[in-house]
Amino acid sequence: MKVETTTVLAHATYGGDYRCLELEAPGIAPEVRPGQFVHIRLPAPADAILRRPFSVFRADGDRLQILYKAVGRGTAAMRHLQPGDGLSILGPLGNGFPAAAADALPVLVAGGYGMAALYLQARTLPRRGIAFFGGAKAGDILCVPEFEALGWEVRATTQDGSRGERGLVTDALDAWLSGGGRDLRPEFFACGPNGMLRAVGGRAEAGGWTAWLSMDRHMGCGVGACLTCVQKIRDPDAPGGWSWVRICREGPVMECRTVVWEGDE
Amino acid sequence: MKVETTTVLAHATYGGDYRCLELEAPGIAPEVRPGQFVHIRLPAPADAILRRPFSVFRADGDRLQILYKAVGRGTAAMRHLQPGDGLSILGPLGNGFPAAAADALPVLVAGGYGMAALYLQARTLPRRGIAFFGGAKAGDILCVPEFEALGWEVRATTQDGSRGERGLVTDALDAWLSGGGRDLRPEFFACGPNGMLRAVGGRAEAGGWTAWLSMDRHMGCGVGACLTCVQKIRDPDAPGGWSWVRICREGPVMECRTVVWEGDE
Amino acid sequence: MTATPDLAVRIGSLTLRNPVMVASGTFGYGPEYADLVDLASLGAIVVKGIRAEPTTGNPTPRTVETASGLINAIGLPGPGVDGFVRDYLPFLRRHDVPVIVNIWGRTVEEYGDVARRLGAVDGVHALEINVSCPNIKEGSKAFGTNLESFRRVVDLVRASTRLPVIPKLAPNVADIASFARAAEECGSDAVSLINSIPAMAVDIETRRPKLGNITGGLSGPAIHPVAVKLVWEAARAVKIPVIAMGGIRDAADAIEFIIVGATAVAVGTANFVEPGTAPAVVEGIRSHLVRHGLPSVAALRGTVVA
Amino acid sequence: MTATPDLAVRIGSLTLRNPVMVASGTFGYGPEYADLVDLASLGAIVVKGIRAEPTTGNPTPRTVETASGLINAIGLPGPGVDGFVRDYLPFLRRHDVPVIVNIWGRTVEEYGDVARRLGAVDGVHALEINVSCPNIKEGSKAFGTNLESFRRVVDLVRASTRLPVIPKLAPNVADIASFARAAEECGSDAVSLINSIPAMAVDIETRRPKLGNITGGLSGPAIHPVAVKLVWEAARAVKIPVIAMGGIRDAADAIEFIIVGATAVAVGTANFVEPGTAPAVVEGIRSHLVRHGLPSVAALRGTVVA
Ligand SMILES: Cc1cc2nc3c(=O)[nH]c(=O)nc-3n(C[C@H](O)[C@H](O)[C@H](O)COP(=O)(O)OP(=O)(O)OC[C@H]3O[C@@H](n4cnc5c(N)ncnc54)[C@H](O)[C@@H]3O)c2cc1C
Ligand SMILES: Cc1cc2nc3c(=O)[nH]c(=O)nc-3n(C[C@H](O)[C@H](O)[C@H](O)COP(=O)(O)OP(=O)(O)OC[C@H]3O[C@@H](n4cnc5c(N)ncnc54)[C@H](O)[C@@H]3O)c2cc1C
Ligand SMILES: Cc1cc2nc3c(=O)[nH]c(=O)nc-3n(C[C@H](O)[C@H](O)[C@H](O)COP(=O)(O)O)c2cc1C
Ligand SMILES: Cc1cc2nc3c(=O)[nH]c(=O)nc-3n(C[C@H](O)[C@H](O)[C@H](O)COP(=O)(O)O)c2cc1C
Ligand code: FES
Ligand code: FES
Repeated sequence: MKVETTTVLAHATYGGDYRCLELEAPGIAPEVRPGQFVHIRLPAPADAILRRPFSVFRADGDRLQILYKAVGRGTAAMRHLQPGDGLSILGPLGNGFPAAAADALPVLVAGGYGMAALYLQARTLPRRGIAFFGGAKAGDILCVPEFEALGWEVRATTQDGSRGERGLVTDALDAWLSGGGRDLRPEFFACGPNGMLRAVGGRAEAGGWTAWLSMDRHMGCGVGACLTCVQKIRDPDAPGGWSWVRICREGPVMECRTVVWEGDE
Repeated sequence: MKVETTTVLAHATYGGDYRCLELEAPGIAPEVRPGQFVHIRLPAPADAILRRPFSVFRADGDRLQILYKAVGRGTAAMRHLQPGDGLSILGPLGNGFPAAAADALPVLVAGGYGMAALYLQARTLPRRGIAFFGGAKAGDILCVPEFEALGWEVRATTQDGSRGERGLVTDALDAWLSGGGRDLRPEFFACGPNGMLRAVGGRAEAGGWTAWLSMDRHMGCGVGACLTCVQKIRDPDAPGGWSWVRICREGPVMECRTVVWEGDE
Repeated sequence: MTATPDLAVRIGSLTLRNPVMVASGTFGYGPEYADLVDLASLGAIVVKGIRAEPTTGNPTPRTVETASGLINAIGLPGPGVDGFVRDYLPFLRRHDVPVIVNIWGRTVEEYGDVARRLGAVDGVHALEINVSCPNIKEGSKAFGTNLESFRRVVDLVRASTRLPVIPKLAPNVADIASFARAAEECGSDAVSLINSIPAMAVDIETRRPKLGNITGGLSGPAIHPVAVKLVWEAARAVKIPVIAMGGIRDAADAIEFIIVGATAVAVGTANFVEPGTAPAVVEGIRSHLVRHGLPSVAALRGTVVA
Repeated sequence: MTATPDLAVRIGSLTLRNPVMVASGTFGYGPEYADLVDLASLGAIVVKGIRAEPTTGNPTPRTVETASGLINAIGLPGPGVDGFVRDYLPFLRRHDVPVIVNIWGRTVEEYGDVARRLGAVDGVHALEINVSCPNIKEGSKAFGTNLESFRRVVDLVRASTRLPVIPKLAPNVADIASFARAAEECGSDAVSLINSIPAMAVDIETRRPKLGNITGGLSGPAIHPVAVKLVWEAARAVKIPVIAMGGIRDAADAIEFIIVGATAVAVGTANFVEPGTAPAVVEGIRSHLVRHGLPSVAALRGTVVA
């Protein structure tokens, strides 16, 4: 973990509403493990003081890439970054994905930037399985060529049907499971909206499989100091049967059985 | 007086540390009188909330130009403005310079952005006189070709002697005055640092001439509402013999006899 | 769905056509912004603090910019009651906008005197009692943070006028609710808050304070979250209307105040940045109400889920 | 001109090699930033608030960003005295840095208990008494804004330990000097201020507070000018050292605190932005002293021209 002033190497629209930011980060890029993230100091607006967390999409040698979408003031300002600009990042952060179970079929489930967040894991996993990508519309389905190039079968689902099946990613997953998937001993690696993670976790728990969920929580420090990003997990020894983990440090990847979901997630 | 979202037409280094910002301002530019200023809403940094005041250098048709130097965070950020960008300005503000006395020789005295602030007046004055420009170094002497093109004789002074005479602008002024200038019934129009204005005002008062000083005060609203920019003036009717004027509204141009200078100015 | 929601609000006997005022000291006495803002578009104009006599205010520098904020130490210069009535009231009377005069005094008695005299002239619609200006060295400062002197001022002003009276609360107290309740008990028609928060800045090279008055009051976006907290607490403590201010930049900031219980809001420092802020906030509130299918601004008031 | 100015400062019996600490709750218990910051470069580390028992803290969301600020409502989760001694103190003992433990309790007695137990273990160098956290619903809140309960807490802590004790003052009081003086009279070795300022933010679409705890405390650059004012007042009121915090981003902000009278400073929210802030502030202070020909940080203290 370090703070590094990186240099923007490239910055271009990527697909849909996403942009790809490529950074020269010789201190951090070589250390990144699949599922980890970096905490970026925004160049602007100056009144937005916190860093912003982003999963590492690719890390090759001294370079790393992130894929991001402008959703608020900070990410909107990031769009003005240009090659040559300096950018302070803190990382790599978080636990990352574990190695796959030897006897299971890896199944990836992703929504939104989750496709980027799973790429390094998809590249690292010893077996190629199946990847379910979901989004509202065609533009939300990212990285399909990259995953296919790695040998993954990608199944896309969109809510408006503009790409792949119409429906939710879990509809496609359910269809696959009942169409024989459950006999393949799936092990899930998922990243996306909380609702999706919870649904994937539910399927895994019901089937007795393992699901690794990369969770998204608002963050302050990113290193475990501020206790902003906490998530309830099951803890039989704790009063009430739960305790907090810090998603920035003990996460972002949690096994589904440990997670205590709250009412509206 | 209006608020207008102008468009940046051009933005380039001008000379020395100065840049020239040209704006398409059809609502404001045609209204500008010599010595007035505009109040610019900074595009960044977002935590700097106040507008910044700048004299109008040139106003032609729908266009206006300002010359500025980056001295702090706000002006540093202004340097990133690019043609096509929108920029909110408020103006024209202030009283501006009066018409010249019929029987006097106009004498301009300027330091820093004062050269820009005097240009419209130099263009408007019915007679051409002499212009004294002072700065620390050659790069601080601006707009000489523009003034010469209008028919003005420009005498430059720099503290390091890198352009014109070595010394202060008032040294050159004094030499001119004693070399016959005082017989030409000078009327001064001055803009520059407070010390220079005070010195010019002192010469004028001593000689019994008129000096119009364009003063620089920190500003809040720019329109007379906040009472930030106040300057003490002589006021025999007021208790203590002085009262405040608002430099943004009753100024920035003050006749030297009215000004009450404070200890460290 | 209501296409034209009802924006009117009442402050005592006064009805405002919309809940968006401009805050005292940030809009002069009316003429300053009249070229830029249609005064008739404002819920009310609150003029700069007025005391009995003309006053010169503090030495310069009087303001300094800070991170997302502004410290001011203007020191309440002004023309006094007579000067205000003579120089500004005729202008204001010609405009269709309720005029709230922010009043202060160096003694309790002066507050009463100012209230009595302003209550007797035509064209003043309410009085905001400034007991909380952080920039005056005399008694006034303590009036805003000491419950007893606060009551004395409000009682006397109440007794001196039939105009609606609106004590303006100081933010630097441990328990804002007790001041809001005291104001209500003394017969106030509303309370307004927050005044700027005592603050200071020093030039580290010269080691001089950046304000002539040494200290001043912080306003602007920086203080907005502090104001929201205090308005929420005050609104829960009293039944009289709460007029909220502190760091409003846009309609969202104003709506936040209304959701935590404010009846009306005032735009302050933002006037310096965008003179058109207040009318834009009115429009923003209107469209928020339409979008949420609310018939009136009153229907939004105090709806915070907490 | 002194090439190597003396940066050491004393807080009671404790000598710090430089005046720059990290503020409680913004640096964890030590290990969190150890990869990024050489702990031995810090004047002291102030760990997150500790009470007698393990505590879970507030529901999420726990922080929200505002204009140049951050509102937090973490709610003082922590491992309790035993957990801290077991899980973190061994790590801290291995580092050459003074450890100041921020303590709190739900009752006056608990403060005494925590102080007594932490005073008895090796590796704790001072206690900061947190009577001012805006995010706890129990008694603690009132301890910081009520002079009588404040005295009771400080008295008991003082009686319970021989370690230096440092009450941390609440900013939301009308008269900070009276709290600083009370701390001094009760035998405190220093006071620290400011804690975050009570604040709130509401999502206008859902009308829900943006913090699980509804309200929280504002920190960061937004509050710096408020902190400077309060530190100036506190430092003029007492002879014991004042430890200043609130919105420090860089050496200039820290130097401003020292000029108005602070003996030491603490970096808080800025740690989240730039973990290297505290060491950079140390270097910045050093070069400021050299540039101004000052032999020591003590020579800069309280030099404000006011
Ligand atoms: C571990 C992790 C990995 C992430 N990876 C990616 C990625 O690879 N690509 C991508 O586009 N986005 C990613 N995100 C989400 C990204 O952090 C947010 O989109 C971003 O913080 C929004 O900032 P903003 O200023 O534009 O939004 P604003 O809404 O203006 O931000 C206000 C505050 O809310 C926080 N915030 C807002 N949305 C989110 C969110 N979804 N998650 C966490 N904090 C949020 C911001 O960090 C900031 O503190 C990731 C989040 C986490 C926690
Ligand atoms: C009537 C008038 C006309 C001016 N015309 C010009 C011009 O034509 N060209 C030019 O380069 N500059 C001009 N200035 C000065 C210009 O306004 C400042 O350089 C600018 O405000 C600095 O902003 P900053 O954010 O870079 O500096 P910072 O120091 O970061 O600003 C902090 C605060 O101080 C104020 N401030 C700082 N320096 C000055 C200053 N010299 N005068 C007034 N306020 C200041 C800023 O407005 C801001 O409120 C003029 C000033 C006035 C009052
Ligand atoms: C320059 C300035 C002058 C002010 N003058 C007064 C005043 O005369 N009387 C008063 O009650 N409040 C005065 N205030 C406080 C404002 O009315 C308002 O309460 C405060 O600024 C918070 O709102 P804001 O953050 O929107 O500015 C003044 C504020 C500023 C910035
Ligand atoms: C996330 C967070 C947690 C905090 N936790 C504590 C705490 O446990 N005890 C305490 O006394 N202060 C706590 N504080 C307050 C800080 O120590 C400090 O007083 C305050 O944040 C002002 O400094 P800053 O503006 O530099 O952050 C916390 C602040 C933040 C931002
Ligand atoms: S973001 Fe600070 S502990 Fe996780
Ligand atoms: S800048 Fe506000 S009155 Fe002049």
